[in-house]
Amino acid sequence: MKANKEYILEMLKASKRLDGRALDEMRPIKIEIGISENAEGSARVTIGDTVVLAGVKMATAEPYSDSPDKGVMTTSAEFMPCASHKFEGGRPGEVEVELARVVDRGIRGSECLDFEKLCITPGEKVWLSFLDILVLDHDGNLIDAAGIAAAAAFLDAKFPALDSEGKVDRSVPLTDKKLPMAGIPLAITVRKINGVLMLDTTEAEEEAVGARVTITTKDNGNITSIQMGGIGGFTDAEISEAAKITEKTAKKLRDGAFKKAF
Amino acid sequence: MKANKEYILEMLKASKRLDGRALDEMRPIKIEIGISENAEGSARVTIGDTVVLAGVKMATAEPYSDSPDKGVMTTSAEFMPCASHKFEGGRPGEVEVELARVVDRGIRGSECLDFEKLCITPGEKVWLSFLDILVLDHDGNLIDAAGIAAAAAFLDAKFPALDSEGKVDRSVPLTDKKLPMAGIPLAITVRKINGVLMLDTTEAEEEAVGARVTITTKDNGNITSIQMGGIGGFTDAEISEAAKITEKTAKKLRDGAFKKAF
Amino acid sequence: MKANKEYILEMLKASKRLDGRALDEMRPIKIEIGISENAEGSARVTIGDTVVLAGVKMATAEPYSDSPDKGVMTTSAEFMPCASHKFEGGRPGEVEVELARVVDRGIRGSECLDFEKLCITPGEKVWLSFLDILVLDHDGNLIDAAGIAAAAAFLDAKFPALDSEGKVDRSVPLTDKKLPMAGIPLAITVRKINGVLMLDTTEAEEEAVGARVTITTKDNGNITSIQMGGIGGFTDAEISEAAKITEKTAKKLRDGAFKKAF
Amino acid sequence: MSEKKSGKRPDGRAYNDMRPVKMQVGVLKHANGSAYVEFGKTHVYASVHGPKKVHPRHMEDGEKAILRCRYNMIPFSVNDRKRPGYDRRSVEIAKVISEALQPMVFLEEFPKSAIDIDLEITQADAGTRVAALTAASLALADAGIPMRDLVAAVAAGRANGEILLDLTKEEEDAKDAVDMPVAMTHRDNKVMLLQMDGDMSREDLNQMLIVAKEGCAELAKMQKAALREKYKVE
Amino acid sequence: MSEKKSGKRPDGRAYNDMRPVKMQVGVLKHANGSAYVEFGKTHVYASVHGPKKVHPRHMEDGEKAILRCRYNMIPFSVNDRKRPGYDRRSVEIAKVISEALQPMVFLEEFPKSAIDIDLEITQADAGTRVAALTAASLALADAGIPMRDLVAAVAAGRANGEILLDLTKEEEDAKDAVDMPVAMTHRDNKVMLLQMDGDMSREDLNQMLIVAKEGCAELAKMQKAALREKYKVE
Amino acid sequence: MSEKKSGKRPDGRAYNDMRPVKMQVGVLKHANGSAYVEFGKTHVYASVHGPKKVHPRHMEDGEKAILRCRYNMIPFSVNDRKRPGYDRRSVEIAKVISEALQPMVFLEEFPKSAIDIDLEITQADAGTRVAALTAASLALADAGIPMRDLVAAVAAGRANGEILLDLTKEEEDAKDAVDMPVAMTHRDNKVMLLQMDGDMSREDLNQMLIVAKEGCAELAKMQKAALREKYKVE
Repeated sequence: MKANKEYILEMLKASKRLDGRALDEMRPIKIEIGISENAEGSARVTIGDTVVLAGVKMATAEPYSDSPDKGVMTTSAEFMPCASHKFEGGRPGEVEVELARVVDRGIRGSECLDFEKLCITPGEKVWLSFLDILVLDHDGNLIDAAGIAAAAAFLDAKFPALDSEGKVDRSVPLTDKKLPMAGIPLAITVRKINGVLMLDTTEAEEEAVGARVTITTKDNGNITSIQMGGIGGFTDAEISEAAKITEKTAKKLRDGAFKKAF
Repeated sequence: MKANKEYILEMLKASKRLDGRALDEMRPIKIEIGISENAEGSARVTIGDTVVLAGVKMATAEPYSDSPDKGVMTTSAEFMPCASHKFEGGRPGEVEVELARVVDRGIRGSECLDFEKLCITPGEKVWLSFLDILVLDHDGNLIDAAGIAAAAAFLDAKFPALDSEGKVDRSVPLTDKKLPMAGIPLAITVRKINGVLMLDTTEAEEEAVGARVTITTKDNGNITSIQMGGIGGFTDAEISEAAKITEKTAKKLRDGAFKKAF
Repeated sequence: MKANKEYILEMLKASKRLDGRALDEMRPIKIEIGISENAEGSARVTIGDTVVLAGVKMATAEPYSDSPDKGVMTTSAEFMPCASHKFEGGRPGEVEVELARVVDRGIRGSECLDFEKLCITPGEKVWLSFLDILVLDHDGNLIDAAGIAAAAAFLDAKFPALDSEGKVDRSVPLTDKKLPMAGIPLAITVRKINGVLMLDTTEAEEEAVGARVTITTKDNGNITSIQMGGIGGFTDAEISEAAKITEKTAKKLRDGAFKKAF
Repeated sequence: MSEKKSGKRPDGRAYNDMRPVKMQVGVLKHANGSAYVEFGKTHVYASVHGPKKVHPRHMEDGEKAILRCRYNMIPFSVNDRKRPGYDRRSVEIAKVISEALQPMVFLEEFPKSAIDIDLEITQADAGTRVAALTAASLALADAGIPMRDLVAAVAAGRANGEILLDLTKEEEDAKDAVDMPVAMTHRDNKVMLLQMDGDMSREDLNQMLIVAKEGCAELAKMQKAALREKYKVE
Repeated sequence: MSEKKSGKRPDGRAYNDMRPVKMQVGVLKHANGSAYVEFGKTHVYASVHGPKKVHPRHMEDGEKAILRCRYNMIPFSVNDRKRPGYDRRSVEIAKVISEALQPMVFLEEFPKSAIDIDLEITQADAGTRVAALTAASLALADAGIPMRDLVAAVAAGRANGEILLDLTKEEEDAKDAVDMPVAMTHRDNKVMLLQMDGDMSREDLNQMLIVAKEGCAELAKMQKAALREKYKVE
Repeated sequence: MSEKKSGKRPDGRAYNDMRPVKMQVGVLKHANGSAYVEFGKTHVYASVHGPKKVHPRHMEDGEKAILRCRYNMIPFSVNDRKRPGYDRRSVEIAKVISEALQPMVFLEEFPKSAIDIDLEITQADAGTRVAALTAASLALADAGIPMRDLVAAVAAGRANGEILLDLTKEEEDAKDAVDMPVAMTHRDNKVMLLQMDGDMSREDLNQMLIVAKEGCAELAKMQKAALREKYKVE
């Protein structure tokens, strides 16, 4: 690993990457939707050798007392033991929690998912949507893969039927009604390794450590969430630069991989 | 332990056991019922130096929505630290979980406990029965001891009184009404060590490892649950043979130790 | 530590303490109340270098079925990692649990807090008071510091307002109505180290081990809780002596530090 | 496999037909071995990590490797979302799968080490434990861990009075349903896993063992083919 | 024990009478030492394992054995089923029992080792912690662990204005009830455990200590007899 | 800091004013280093223990110290009592604070050891994580741990169309509110922590970074003063 790390850093001085990509070039991305019959919406996202599943399940619940006319969303992330021999650093629990919270905030902040349309009876009953993210294979850039999978699962999702008593009826198929997801919030991560900004790092590149900043943008280019992490700092100019790169990259994904999948 | 293990295996080649028993011979079994004043039903079962307690407690609860007219049963098993210096293998939690689930399935599958008679008001209130199994001393053959104790505790159990509001009333004695337990489901375990099938193994014999198969039969001889475990395999002929042995042994127990206790 | 310990024991033979105090002399005590704007009542208690916070929060809840006209109290204690490099002995969880339970029982037994006045609608709704104790800096004598802080926090506490639906209304300030706390239950601990009884031990003195007995008295001098702990025993005469000392010390505190704070 | 009767099961299968089976080896890049298996709508990923150091140390065995197994249904694998975390059914299934596989592996060649098997049910429609065990066997082989034999596993059962192979969830819902997961070794049909819930005669047991043996033999062929598929190119 | 007054308690006992006490040593085969104790309807099994290696290692003390205690009420020991698992009352009781016993044992003879005491309350009717401590003391002796002295324990208390020995649950329910568990050493009546809940004067405290001392002395005789009983045959 | 506009915020502050700040170093006696910081009604204790041995051992790093952080809101720090124990928000905040501080410390000077930072929020009114990080930086310095630089942290944000420094909870409740915690190094204004929630343009981001930089510079001066205050007498 050590040797590998030093070699990666050496190459980066010349703006080169092990797999020959440009610094702002993503690996091939595949978005498969509807991969689980038992989910209301689901997606499998492959970026290089990174594989992430996301699924949306719906249930009914009481609304929170401070937002009686809004539905509820809850997000979990789990690293499968199969995904990797080790993890990014820190205790594994921490990494999963951060991953879930960054994806969650990106969607929530974007207001793409219309929580008011997830209300059934104000003050009494609302839709509760569970977003579950599962990392099956970890070759770097998990946040972006998870964010793409989450957005795709929500775009794929349809409401289940309610029976005469207003309970979710699992004995009939899902309805044709799509979840109220307007737009595609996308989290894109820029890493800075040895003074160089780059996109879509592999696990080996992330081993070489460095700081990262993840910026979620929505369709109009506005920023809906930022998360810095990793070891190291950015200048404010680098942050501004990262904001430009992530907006551009998200737009490319919306026009490319997402168009293809939907 | 090693020496002991090899000695046991050596003897088994000649169909002999350390304590002189025949291969299909159980150690002396004692069933004591009503051992706890605070339980609705209870039993202490002693097989050789193995001691297991079982107790049944009743409470009221809402029925599950998919079986509104049926009571509910839940089973736990705990190994007391006093029971042994170590356990069968695997993490202790696993062994307890398997023990509880095998006993639970044996009773449930037998339909000896009539869940419909545990209904109080359909869709609203049913009896919830807690079966707790506690291993006090572990000298082998825990599943059989636990299963016998569980059956005896249910046969011993009486309903508690309900007050005018329909709540369990602990200020008066139990009623005279027995729990609806028709028949005696019994789990009997056959172990295969070094190619030999045997009953009621001691801890030392179980140390010599080998596969086991536990078969629960009800009064008419039908099988209501099977669980294989341990390390090793059976031929299908051996499985058939085990089914015969366990049916016969269960019958003997019903006519012997159970007759004596009740 | 060893050297320190032996030196402390040596001095105690001559009834002397490291910091020059008399055996029955407390370190300077400071009680600050109202230290948290978000608590209904709060206090910071400093005894020498020991610092403990206590806070009271109120919520509404259903009463227990066996006391439909009484409010409910629940007490937690937590050792902040900042408080010490290590703890009194035993697993840390144990020490926290004992601390919380001793303080809780002292208040409960004293009947200073009038639980019947914490009833809102009999059988339906009562006040639930959370007492939280936090050890910020541990230089010995935690039980006394915690007990003083708890009493002060309750004496400081005011009811929050209820809205028209009977829910706690956090959008308005607390009411002027004080919690029904009549009197000051105080837990005072006597330690016996090398045959000598002493008050208000420092962490270094407690390192020298020995038995302790904590006696809670209320304003009229009656005992409302006793807890022995630590390593060692007392004669019954020593227990009687400890009861006298603790009553006297509690009285002094009521007339001194508490008068000053309120 | 014996001749098929006319299929009269809801999905048109004969009594001794498997659902459509799919097996793929080496599907995950960061495991030492992996496999993906479908039994109809039941989907499983299996992966193997190890032999590797044991954490925590005191679980280490000085004479052989320990084989540990996790069985997990992902939250959206079932109709009502399954909460992540500890559940007793999964603990029990992991235990019986682990015990079924231990005699297959030359554990004594790797003292003081651990072999971890992770089984992720991504979609569940009955038969998850047998699909998982079939996949685990493939993943161990893919990891290059020396094995005495492979196991194949399938459920036999009964629904509406018929002895059947590889029940679906729909069939398991019959009033008289019996479900009997069985695992057998490739070479000599040794039963390595056997569980049953329901109410049946000894005659039923013997019939189901026959049907299960046929099913396992068929699966064994597919397992070998899946392994060849992976290794033919490399 | 002093002369008994005419018994006027619900069960006919005098103020300073114990409930019927039963003590048996060596009741469990797989513990190093064990005892079974009844105080009326309160039933306890105590067992001792050790001295043995410490897990986890970092709890080890290089200069003496650590003595650890578990106190557990089994689910059907009480009227409303007790959920298994962590509960704060049990943690506290285990702590005070452990502290009462530590000075009894020559812990310094077993550095780096652990002595584990397991206390299982199989039926509860007041006085569980004192019955448990009395049983624990016997189990330690049965395990052959060198001890400075034994302890006996009993609750003194007050109900309906009377100072009483060994209260039942019924008596504990009196409006003015005070419950004071006390443990004392056999030889010199050193108080090793003392707890109290209620509201009482210092005079009450002194009275209760006298009653408790008598009770402990009586129990000490029974403990010695129970140990002799076990060892007379062997 | 640039010239203040007329204060038109609810508490009379200008857009780029901090709330009243209080900093005190060395407030806890049993920590290796400690600090107490107030940003208005947000109060934080920070303490540092270490470098010290690592428990559990397998987390040890042979080449450098590990820096661990706990962030905890005490139960009565907020309006509705917060249950003690694990919560995901705290886990995430501890992680980002820890990552912001790691590059500050010469961790490589203390291989195989741990530096533990404990952050206790005793009263919360927005900006808890930045107040905590500012305090943590002081506590590390107070503990005498060799550092490359210190960090100061403050939130920039937007409420009711205005870019603001150091929002209160009241301001955070605005419909268009954006909250952006930022940490910067003293010497070269390197951004070490950056988070954001809301909906804003890239222009807003740049504006907020400018405001945050001013705030951090002001806080840096106060941090230096607080450290001098502690060490001038000693």
